[in-house]
Amino acid sequence: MTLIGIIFYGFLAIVAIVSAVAMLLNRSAIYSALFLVLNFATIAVLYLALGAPFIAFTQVTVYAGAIMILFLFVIALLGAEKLSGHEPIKGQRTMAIVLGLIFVVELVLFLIFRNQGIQPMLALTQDFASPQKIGIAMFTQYLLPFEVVAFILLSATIGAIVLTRVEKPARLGAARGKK
Amino acid sequence: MSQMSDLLTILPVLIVVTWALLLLVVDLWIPKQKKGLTALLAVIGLAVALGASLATSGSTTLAFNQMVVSDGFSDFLHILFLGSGMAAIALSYDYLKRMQIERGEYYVLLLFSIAGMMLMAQAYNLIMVFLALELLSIPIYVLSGFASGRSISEESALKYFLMGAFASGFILYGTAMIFGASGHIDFPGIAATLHAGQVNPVLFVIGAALLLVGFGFKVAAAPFHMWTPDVYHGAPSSISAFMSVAVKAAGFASLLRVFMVLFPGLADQMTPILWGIAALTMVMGNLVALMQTNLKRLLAYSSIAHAGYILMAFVSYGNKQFGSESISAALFYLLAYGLASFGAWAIVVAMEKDYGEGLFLEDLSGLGKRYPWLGTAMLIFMLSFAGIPLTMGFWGKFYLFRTTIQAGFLSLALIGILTSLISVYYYLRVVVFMFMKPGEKELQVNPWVGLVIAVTAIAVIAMALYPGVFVAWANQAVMLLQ
Amino acid sequence: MFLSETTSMDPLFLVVPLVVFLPLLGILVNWLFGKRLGEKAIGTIASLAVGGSFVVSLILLFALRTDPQGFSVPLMQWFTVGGLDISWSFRVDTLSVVMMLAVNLVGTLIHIYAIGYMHEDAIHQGDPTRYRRFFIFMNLFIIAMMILVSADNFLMLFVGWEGVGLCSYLLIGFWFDKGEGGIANAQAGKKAFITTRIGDFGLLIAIFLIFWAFGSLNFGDIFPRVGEVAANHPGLMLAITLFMLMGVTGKSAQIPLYVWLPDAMAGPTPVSALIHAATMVTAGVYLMTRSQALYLAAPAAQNVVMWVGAITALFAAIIAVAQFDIKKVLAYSTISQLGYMVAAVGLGAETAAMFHLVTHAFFKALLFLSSGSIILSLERAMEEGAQGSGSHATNIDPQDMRNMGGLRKKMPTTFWVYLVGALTLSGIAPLAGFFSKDEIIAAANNTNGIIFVVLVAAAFLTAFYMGRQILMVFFGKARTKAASLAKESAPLITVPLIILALLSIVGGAINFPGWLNLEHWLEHTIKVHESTFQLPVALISLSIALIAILIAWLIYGRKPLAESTSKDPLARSLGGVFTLVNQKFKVDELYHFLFIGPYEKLADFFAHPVDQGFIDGIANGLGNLASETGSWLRKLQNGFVRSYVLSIVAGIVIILIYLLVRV
Amino acid sequence: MPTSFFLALSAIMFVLGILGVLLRRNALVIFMSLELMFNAANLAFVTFANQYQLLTGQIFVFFIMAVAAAEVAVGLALMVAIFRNKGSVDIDQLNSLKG
Repeated sequence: MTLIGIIFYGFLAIVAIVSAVAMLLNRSAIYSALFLVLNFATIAVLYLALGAPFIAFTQVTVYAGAIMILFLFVIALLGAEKLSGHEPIKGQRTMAIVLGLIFVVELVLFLIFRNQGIQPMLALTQDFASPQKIGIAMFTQYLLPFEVVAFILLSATIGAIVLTRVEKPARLGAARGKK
Repeated sequence: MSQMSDLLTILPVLIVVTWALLLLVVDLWIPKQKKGLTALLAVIGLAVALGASLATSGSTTLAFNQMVVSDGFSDFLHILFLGSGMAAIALSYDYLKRMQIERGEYYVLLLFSIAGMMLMAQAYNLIMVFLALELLSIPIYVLSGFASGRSISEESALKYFLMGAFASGFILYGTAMIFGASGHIDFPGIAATLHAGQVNPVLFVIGAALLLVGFGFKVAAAPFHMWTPDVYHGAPSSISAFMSVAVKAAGFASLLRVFMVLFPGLADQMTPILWGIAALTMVMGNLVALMQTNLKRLLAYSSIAHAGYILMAFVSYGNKQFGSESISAALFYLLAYGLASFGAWAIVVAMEKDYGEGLFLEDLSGLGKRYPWLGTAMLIFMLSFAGIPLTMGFWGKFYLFRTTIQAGFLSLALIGILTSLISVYYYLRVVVFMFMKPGEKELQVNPWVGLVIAVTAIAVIAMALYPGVFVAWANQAVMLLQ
Repeated sequence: MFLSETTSMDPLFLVVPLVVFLPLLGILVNWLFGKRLGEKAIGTIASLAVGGSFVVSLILLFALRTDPQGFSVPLMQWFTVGGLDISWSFRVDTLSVVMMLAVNLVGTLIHIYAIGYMHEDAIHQGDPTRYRRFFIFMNLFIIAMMILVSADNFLMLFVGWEGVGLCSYLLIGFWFDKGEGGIANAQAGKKAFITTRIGDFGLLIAIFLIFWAFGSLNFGDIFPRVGEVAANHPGLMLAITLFMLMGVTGKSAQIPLYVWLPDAMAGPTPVSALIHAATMVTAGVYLMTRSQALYLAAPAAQNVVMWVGAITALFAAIIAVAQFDIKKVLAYSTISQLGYMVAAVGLGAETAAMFHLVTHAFFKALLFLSSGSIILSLERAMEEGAQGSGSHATNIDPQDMRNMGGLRKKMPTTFWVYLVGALTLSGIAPLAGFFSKDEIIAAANNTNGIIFVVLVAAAFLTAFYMGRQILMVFFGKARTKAASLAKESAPLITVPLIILALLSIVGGAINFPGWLNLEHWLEHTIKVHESTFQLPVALISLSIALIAILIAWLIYGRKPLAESTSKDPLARSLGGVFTLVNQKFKVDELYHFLFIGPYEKLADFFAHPVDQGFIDGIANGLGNLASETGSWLRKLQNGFVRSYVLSIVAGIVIILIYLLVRV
Repeated sequence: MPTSFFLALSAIMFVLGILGVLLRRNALVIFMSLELMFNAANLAFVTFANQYQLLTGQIFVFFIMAVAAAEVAVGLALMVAIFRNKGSVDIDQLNSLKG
């Protein structure tokens, strides 16, 4: 691995982490969403490096594109509400940060220092994960999961409609009117 | 490419999802006042699936490139899930009408969720486990928020959703670690790699721990249980009933499958953890249940406590000699718990006045005298929960404790016995309120709800006379599993 | 294994399931048709059901005379799992048939008595609709008791054991909406249930341990193998027997779990007589006798049993001296007599224990039922008095002996039978109690001097408090208007009393010294030590009893209580000691302080700080400002999703720390 | 570049996601943090897919994305419903169920 490579990956990692932290810290939901998009895009580049072009593009289109746009729509719909930085649950912040730190130390200890199976990243050939190969696998070996995903999406659609369709019973509306 | 035999393997699931799709369309032509028809159609669909499940049971087959399996274990659970689905619909029909939240989609979503559970019992690949879990969870998120406009329902849905997605994150990360440790994601592959000693032990352990957290959430094991009372409290009671039985059973089913594959390599590390979780769950669930005044919350904490008892089976599974016995004990316990639980929740459904109201223990006052049969049924359910002899609950505890003691975990069994003694207090308190306090409350016992109460009450007693038959059934389920 | 036995079995044995099914039939008939049948018919059906059971027991007795070694009669295979093979099968041997006979005989008489008693009681309590329920519960009790004594394995025995506990609970709280504050009866039921449940916990552990050690729960598999297993696991027998003793102290009301029995007097009097004096409470003694083989393998446990029994006998007798409630005196006397039986088992004199169990069933049932007759007639008189004068001034406690007096003339039959019962209990020759109690004291004389002294002292107190009771109730002048208006009860009530009195008189014959019937009878089932009649011991105990009665007469007979409010003469001389004894040495308060209070606090602690403030606990562990804790706790009963998530994260962090250490 | 580099990055992102859930009060941002956790898992999958040269890992990631989309639909619908009712998506105001 060349020095340039290290700098390149290091840079991407820093961008990813900084954008995640920025999402976490920013008080405005819109900025949070935008930082998350940045994070997703960075990860997409890493996917490319890891030999997963198809996943990288899906990441950009589905995640950064569709999902985050959906978020932005909803934020726009609800009126970007700004909550005060006040923490109502006492000790939550301290505990969360302490536990988070311990957790990350644990994970890093496990994944890197205790992990004997560390291997260098492989440079995979272009057609290892070509859309064609993935498509074939998806319709042969992974046919059943593919179909199941279809049902998940369908039930989510039904669910979203059920939850948002305004259909208040008359009595309830009257009761609320009285208040 | 899929073949006839592949489709046959998942025939019951296919029936359920196809039926759900048809129902979704048919429902459009069913007028608003006649949604009972949708309910009826949904039950018929489940009955057909049950028939198919019984007809195709008895063999072990893999299908779809080893994505799913059909064996005694899945047969057992299919029957449990389909049965609880029918019971849930029986509870829902009149309830939804009274709460003015009747909509055809309710039943469609319920069917999708059941299909997810059934797949979960059949999953033979971590991809399938995850997807089945989502197929079962997403409709449940929606269903627990189904009482639109009622803030407690929406609150419970959002709580459940956020925490459920959080737990899904853990399951995913755990799956990634298992994949990283073994290079496989299908159960036979993982098992083979494990057997050959080629796994990366560190990644493997951490993956198993993360999976445990995710499933621990689904089955409401302490300290991952805190969502349970809030969600059961806010969700429509018919859905709470369904969650407390079927969703929990699905979580355990998956946990059993996954751990049966992973456990041979992990017994040393995981058994103490499971020990701690089981003990904590039993203690937490039972002690906090003591202080509850709302019946729904009481049942929620009781369901946490029962999850703790079932987890004892995972501990005793650590002793290889008693592996299959502990699984069959867990299955049997699930059956016993599910029956009594549905009965008790049916009574909650009958009691509920306006949405979420009329559910305090005081509201039970005098019901035993006014409705002696109902009171007797509740007595039976509570006795079964408490594990008092002549009920299924007793046999469930008996087998569990026996296996646990035989496997050499005497102290855990003692904790279990002690906490179940404590539980007698709050279960009997329910009965005391019903029979010994004066009160003039009315109930709305719809015939279908009454049917659920009657069937479960009779089953709890009648099946307790011949526990051997059902133990044999559970044993058979395990036998084919291995 | 059953098959070979069944082939050579006298077909008469096959009737044994009827002891359970006849009462069941009674329940069904009363349940389904009772509403239309009327009170007399309900009572008759219930009594016939138990009477039928008694006849069946007699048939079994007859069958056993030719085949005394006994048989196991399988009804059906219950279930087989792994090594566990349980069947519903009945054990017919000399021991179980003795229990069946005693329970069914006394039970039948009490059922007949209850026909009259409950008729009046239900009217007095103001809810005649519960009449039918009473008899259903009573028959249910007989069923459970029959399952208990005829069980062929520990599991079936446990089913019966729990069943009688349930019935006891139901019947103590029978008038659950009555009693002090409308709740006292229900609370008494609860207390009995919870207290005995603690004992049951011990028994359950014992059963688990037995299964673990023997791999079976069948009596036939276990008892012959005790020696071999005891040799392999020396400590195990001790554990099993001690845990079993825990169960016995609960059900048979021994120290320290006796506290429920006096409160159990809240139930209707026939219940007190049948369950809390004659039959259920003896289940513990029966269990230990049945498990004699286990106890023989654990001499240390036998010692413990002996001491528990003897101390209970003395302790309860002391308390009985200072009670004023007529049924409470009898209740403590029951505890004391059960102490004798338990002590006898500990002394290795199981036959004596069984002998005393049977005679005690006769005379204690007699005493309770007679006291019920007195209470009823006082209640009747109170109501008449109230109608006559139109005032409420006659509202007195009909169970308080200070409100009685002079009933000898008013209720002659009751007086005579009560006198027989009291003398029998006091151990006056030649009544039944004399022989049975004497055999226990003689066994103590052979074994342990201190125990002997303790038991003789208890015998002295027994005679004294019975003398006190007779004198307070029947002699002197009527101290209240109700007592002066009391009348003899109806024949339906007095006839069973007379029969029981006759049984108390001749009951000693079943193990008459020199004749030794019961001993030879039981030796087919358990190990029996030949007991000898010791004349000096008999004389000592007889004279002690006579002296006690004399002293009672000196204190209470010469100068009877003048008013219902006047002080007990003993209280005048003993002062504070008497008050302390009257308050039962404040054991209930002690238990409340030691167990119930802290338990409630603990539950509260777990509910609030630990669960909802789970995070708080960790924070404290990390040393996060104790001063904030208070305000935290309130806020942390929260419902916040993020706190819940925090507990999940805390869980996984702890698990991973553990794994870091382990892997 | 060793694969552990990517694993470490994924671990850090996973924990940052958890922290977001723990610290933020806006339900939408909590939801975004959940997406971050999913992404961390995806990164780990793709890394392992590279290490073992197995397509399975990548396909799993594709499925996860689809499921995430489904969850987003339901989750956002829920938040819209709650916003209609309460006028806020502050998660801390949703604590009427407790005890």
